Amino acid sequence: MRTLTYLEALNEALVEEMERDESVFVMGEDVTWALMGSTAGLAEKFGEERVRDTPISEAGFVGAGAGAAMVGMRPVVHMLIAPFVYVAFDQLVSIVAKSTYLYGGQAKMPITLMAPMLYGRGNAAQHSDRPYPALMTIPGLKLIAPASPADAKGMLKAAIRDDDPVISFEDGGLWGQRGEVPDGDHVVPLGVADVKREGSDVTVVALAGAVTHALTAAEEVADEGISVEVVDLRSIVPLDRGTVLSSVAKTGRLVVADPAHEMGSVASEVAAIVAEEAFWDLQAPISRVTTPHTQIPYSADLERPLYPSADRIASAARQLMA
Amino acid sequence: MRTLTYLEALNEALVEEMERDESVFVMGEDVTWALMGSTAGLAEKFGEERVRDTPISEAGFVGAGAGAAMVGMRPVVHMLIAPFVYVAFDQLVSIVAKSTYLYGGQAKMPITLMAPMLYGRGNAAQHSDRPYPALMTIPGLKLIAPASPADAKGMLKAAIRDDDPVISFEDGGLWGQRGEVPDGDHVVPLGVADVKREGSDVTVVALAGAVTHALTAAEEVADEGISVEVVDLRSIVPLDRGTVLSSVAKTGRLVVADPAHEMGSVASEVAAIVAEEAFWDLQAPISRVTTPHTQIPYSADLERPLYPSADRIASAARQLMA
Amino acid sequence: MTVSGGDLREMYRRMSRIRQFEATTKELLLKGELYGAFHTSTGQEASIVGSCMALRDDDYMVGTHRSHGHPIGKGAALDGLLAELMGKETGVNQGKGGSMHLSDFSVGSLGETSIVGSGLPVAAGAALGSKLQGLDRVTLCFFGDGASNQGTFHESLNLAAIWTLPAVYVCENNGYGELTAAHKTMAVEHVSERAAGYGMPGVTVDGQDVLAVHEAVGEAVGRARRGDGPSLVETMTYRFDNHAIGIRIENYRDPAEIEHWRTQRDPLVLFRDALGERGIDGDELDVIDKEVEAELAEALEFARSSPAPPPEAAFTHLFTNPIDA
Amino acid sequence: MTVSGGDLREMYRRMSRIRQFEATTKELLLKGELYGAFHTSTGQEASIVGSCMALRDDDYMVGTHRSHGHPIGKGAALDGLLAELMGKETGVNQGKGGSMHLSDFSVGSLGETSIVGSGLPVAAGAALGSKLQGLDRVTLCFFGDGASNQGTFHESLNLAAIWTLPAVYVCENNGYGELTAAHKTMAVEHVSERAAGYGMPGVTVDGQDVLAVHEAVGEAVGRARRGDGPSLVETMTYRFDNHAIGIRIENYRDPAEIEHWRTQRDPLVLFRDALGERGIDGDELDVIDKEVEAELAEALEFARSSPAPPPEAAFTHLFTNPIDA
Ligand SMILES: Cc1ncc(C[n+]2csc(CCOP(=O)(O)OP(=O)(O)O)c2C)c(N)n1
Ligand SMILES: Cc1ncc(C[n+]2csc(CCOP(=O)(O)OP(=O)(O)O)c2C)c(N)n1
Ligand SMILES: [Mg+2]
Ligand SMILES: [Mg+2]
Repeated sequence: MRTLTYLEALNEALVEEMERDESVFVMGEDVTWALMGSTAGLAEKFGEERVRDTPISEAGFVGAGAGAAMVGMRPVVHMLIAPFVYVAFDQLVSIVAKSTYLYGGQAKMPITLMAPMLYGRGNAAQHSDRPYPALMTIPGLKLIAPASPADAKGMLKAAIRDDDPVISFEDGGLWGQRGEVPDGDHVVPLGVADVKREGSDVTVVALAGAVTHALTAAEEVADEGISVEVVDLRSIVPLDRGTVLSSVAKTGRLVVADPAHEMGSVASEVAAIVAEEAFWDLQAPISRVTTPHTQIPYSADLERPLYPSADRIASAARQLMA
Repeated sequence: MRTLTYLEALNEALVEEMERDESVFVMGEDVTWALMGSTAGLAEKFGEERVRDTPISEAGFVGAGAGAAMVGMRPVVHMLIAPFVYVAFDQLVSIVAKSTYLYGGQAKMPITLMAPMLYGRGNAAQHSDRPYPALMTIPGLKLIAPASPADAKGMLKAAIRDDDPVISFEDGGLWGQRGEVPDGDHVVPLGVADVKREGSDVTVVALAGAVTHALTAAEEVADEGISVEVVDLRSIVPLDRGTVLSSVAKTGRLVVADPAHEMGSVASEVAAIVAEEAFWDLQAPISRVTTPHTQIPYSADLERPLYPSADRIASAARQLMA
Repeated sequence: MTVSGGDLREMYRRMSRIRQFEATTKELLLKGELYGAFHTSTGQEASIVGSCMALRDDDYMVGTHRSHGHPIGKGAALDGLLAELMGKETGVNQGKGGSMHLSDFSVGSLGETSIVGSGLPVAAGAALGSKLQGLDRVTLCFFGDGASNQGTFHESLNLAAIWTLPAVYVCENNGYGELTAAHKTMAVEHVSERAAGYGMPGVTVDGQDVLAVHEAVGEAVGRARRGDGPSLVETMTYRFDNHAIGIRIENYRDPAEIEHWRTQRDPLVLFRDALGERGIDGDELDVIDKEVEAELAEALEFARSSPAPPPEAAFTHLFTNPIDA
Repeated sequence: MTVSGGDLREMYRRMSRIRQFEATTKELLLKGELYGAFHTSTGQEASIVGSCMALRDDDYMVGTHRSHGHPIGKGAALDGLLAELMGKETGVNQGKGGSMHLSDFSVGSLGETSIVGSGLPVAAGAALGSKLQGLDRVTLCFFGDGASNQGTFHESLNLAAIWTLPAVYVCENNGYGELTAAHKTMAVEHVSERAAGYGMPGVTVDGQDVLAVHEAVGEAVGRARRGDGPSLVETMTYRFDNHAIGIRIENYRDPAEIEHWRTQRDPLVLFRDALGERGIDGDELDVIDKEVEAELAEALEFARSSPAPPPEAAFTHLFTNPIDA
């Protein structure tokens, strides 16, 4: 197996899928220049018809992606930075998510959106959003958040091949992370969580950048005799209840670590599912480690403590064992 | 006390606040014609400068409301139907919700949005949304969903006077409901839930149209010896944790009834809060009565069973007592 | 552009289909057999049919909340449309879309969408898709005067222009967006004046004259098909009914104005006159009307006797490829 | 429009402030003392200052992600701006906004917003507010060539036009939106050509000539203040730095093009020449430059010695009126 960075893994997925299937094309702001890294070299390789810079018209080009998908193409629409999905929100909700159902199955919507989340970098409130919770409320969208190079590649490939709309949230904090990526046509199925570390005392269900922190926290508390199981959710919709529930059945304790703001977070959803379906397994309250319900400030001193960290996850685990 | 319909109560609130404060004005599509009822007679009374029909430009006029608010006006922006907030989503998130914080308190944002939800009427997937869960994920917005004529009037008045953005979700199913409305300057504070019925066995936290169903369900199971306490959440953000937690402390059992789709619903958020903060009070799993994670179909036969009903709430309560 | 006799008759037939479909469904709605937000195309038949008949069968069309007329114009059968309005399993959308979304993909009707302005980007995308596929298909997009004030109008026409897409944007300017007059929502007289900002041709035609519409749209379609890029065509038309059936507010339109359009500018009457001048006489058109009447009666029978969708149908088509999780 | 000698000197001073502020902050960023997405206004000083000096102090201004120059142009003091870039409590935004949002409400700078196109509706609303308040204030809105392809551009200009709002829309056309050339994202040569679609005047001026900008914007401001409605002014300008400091991709612009603008079209050099012709000589301007240098040094000292915001500050200003719940 080779070692790739998260960004290189995304790039490989794009190259391979574009080579495999002529109907795949990429569009977005400055994709030919690969401003966000993952589209590097695509324009040179596949030409500017299939790798297409767009005007700054998010609603327009997301909707155009939907239209192209409806006539048989497989667009990959790069959103540049995740919060710009808000500009295209109605197209995502009313067209991308709803067309298959609204037209009684006449429309297929094989579109993939790439949405890098650049929080924790002094970009302030408008640029630091992690907008998957808002989109989770919209039936008809599949949402993923791969947290390793292997998943980044394998899940993006699965997304592009899927006949439904998939939004792939990249945690910018992971872009530089290196990891082993299986050779060959590495595809990771959507909707399946991954137990990244086994344990018996506390389940930490983690998402996106919080997965790394959860693994660090698990190491930290292992020395104290607390055995943490880390479940990387990977897929937000569909959400793999089975894996979460079996882990909680084993440990009886749950921490959910999610970089989103707490209200309406994936952490809240996972907590609700477990409180509903695995209540009798629980030996302690559920604990959410999230970003508080405030804006993201510019000041680095103010911003840093807001997000889930290994420390916050570790102390949540400790508290459940107390 | 007089008896008013929900729509009449909204109308009174608008008239009174416009009379009280010159900086209040109303805009939206066809507000002078009062297509949605609540703005009836305003144009005649206050003129077309202060009651202003807009083009079909939701992003434009929501943003214009924000700009007017920033220079000292108190706009009431009528969204016609709630799902049209998606069209204006970025303006709501990036400008309306974030400006006060982003500019370090230099900007005030006293804007009110009125957002009627017209579900259950054969309007199909694009027109039937109950979009408060998506907006709950956005710090900086206050969200309310009054479920009685008195609250409709009192909370809308509080919203207009509040210095922060408030989105008022009207449940169209309640428009015709009649109820007593206190005379005089009836203002209901934001952020305070209301115990609409006291009980000792099961807490039903309900929202919007589900409140009526919860009250009916409570009657139904009372005959069977189950005593239900109905908490009308009224305010989604801020969410009155105190009232919810004390009710659960008393009953030990929780049903949350919310017309939203389940994933990321207010029901999920309330469940997560209780599983986190009142775990030791709980004697049974938490139960969510929501709309499943599918689209809203046109066919009346398909649509009707999807929403929370008195029957579904009653059987959830029964199950927790079993 | 000369139109063959056969095509003239087909134009009339489609216009008659729309007119009769709307008359019947409106009646059913008022009687309570149908429901939902119901926007009829009565009065706008020439604009629809003149536009659609300028397309090939394999061309695409995108539409609006005022969805009944468009698929009929594009050649859809009436039975699936009526069954859809009844929420039946045999409806074109399997009972899931209803009045604002009648869409028959088998005739290239890609989707009527009820969020005002939301179809314009989709049309640009369908045109882009055809271009990337090396097909010479054209995508026609209907939208209203009201929709022309949405940001999506701007973004979509711009995208279509810079990418030289085979798209034709047809603005059905019926003078109102709901109850608000078009002249109160824009500071230019014609939507077509906005085309210049995108470097594309923009024309305004009499939307009650099916042949004028057909000619203008035909030219735009030819341009698009040749690879010369998109155009904007504005058809000046009028809806004979209120914005939606059941709205009780009527005072936003001058009764004399309504009367004038209904009596002087009825597109079917005008077309019958034009056809008469071309030697197709009224008797022949009456026969077509009768045939359509029979077709509609059969469609109604089909729709009424069709089954309601099974309860599980509420959950299918959420995804094409559902994943158990 | 004749400009007084005092105003000419003030124009030069503000341009010098922007130029020196950007040089200093860029250096601090490259040294790691500053952070965040950092878009400088270097090269665009004439467009900013010519526009802002056409406003009264109590007029409003709305801006963009390229936020450093605008408030300086409108008259903001440098200390609060620098402290903001350092994330300090004394920053204009109390350390919460940073590089893309430098906004000093005390000089009518209503908010620089970094979502491209998001400021245009806000400006229409501020203008509407002033109109409803019976005040004769004008709102000026800066936006880029790239932003002109957003739907909000269309909706905002239309709103401003139909409501005859006292708004002036100034497009800073620097030829690029990030790395993509403007001519690839629109099919017309000039953004100003789009004004006709809203029934408002649209002009294009040399954005490197501060007096030309001042004249064109001044006319638009006068029109707005008289109640005659909004205008669109496009200033042709250029940014001397990359889109944001730290972006390493450079090959999207021809080096000769950059060289040409830097050496032949520097707005400060051009203005010095123009001032020379008007009898204000270089020595006097050098003194102004020195004064600005001293001002900036003091501002830097102020910013550096200012305290960081306390941890609780992360939670304040979420609401003006927080409610305990
Ligand atoms: C985004 C959005 N805003 C508002 C509405 C409500 N609405 C439905 S139809 C309509 C008027 C549309 O006017 P126009 O585009 O001229 O089409 P027409 O109805 O005249 O055919 C409005 C405002 C909507 N469906 N979507
Ligand atoms: C809605 C949105 N899309 C994309 C971006 C990323 N972005 C930041 S600046 C910029 C280019 C803006 O171009 P222009 O409007 O010409 O302004 P300039 O940077 O040239 O001053 C882009 C695409 C953004 N901030 N917001
Ligand atoms: Mg219309
Ligand atoms: Mg630019």
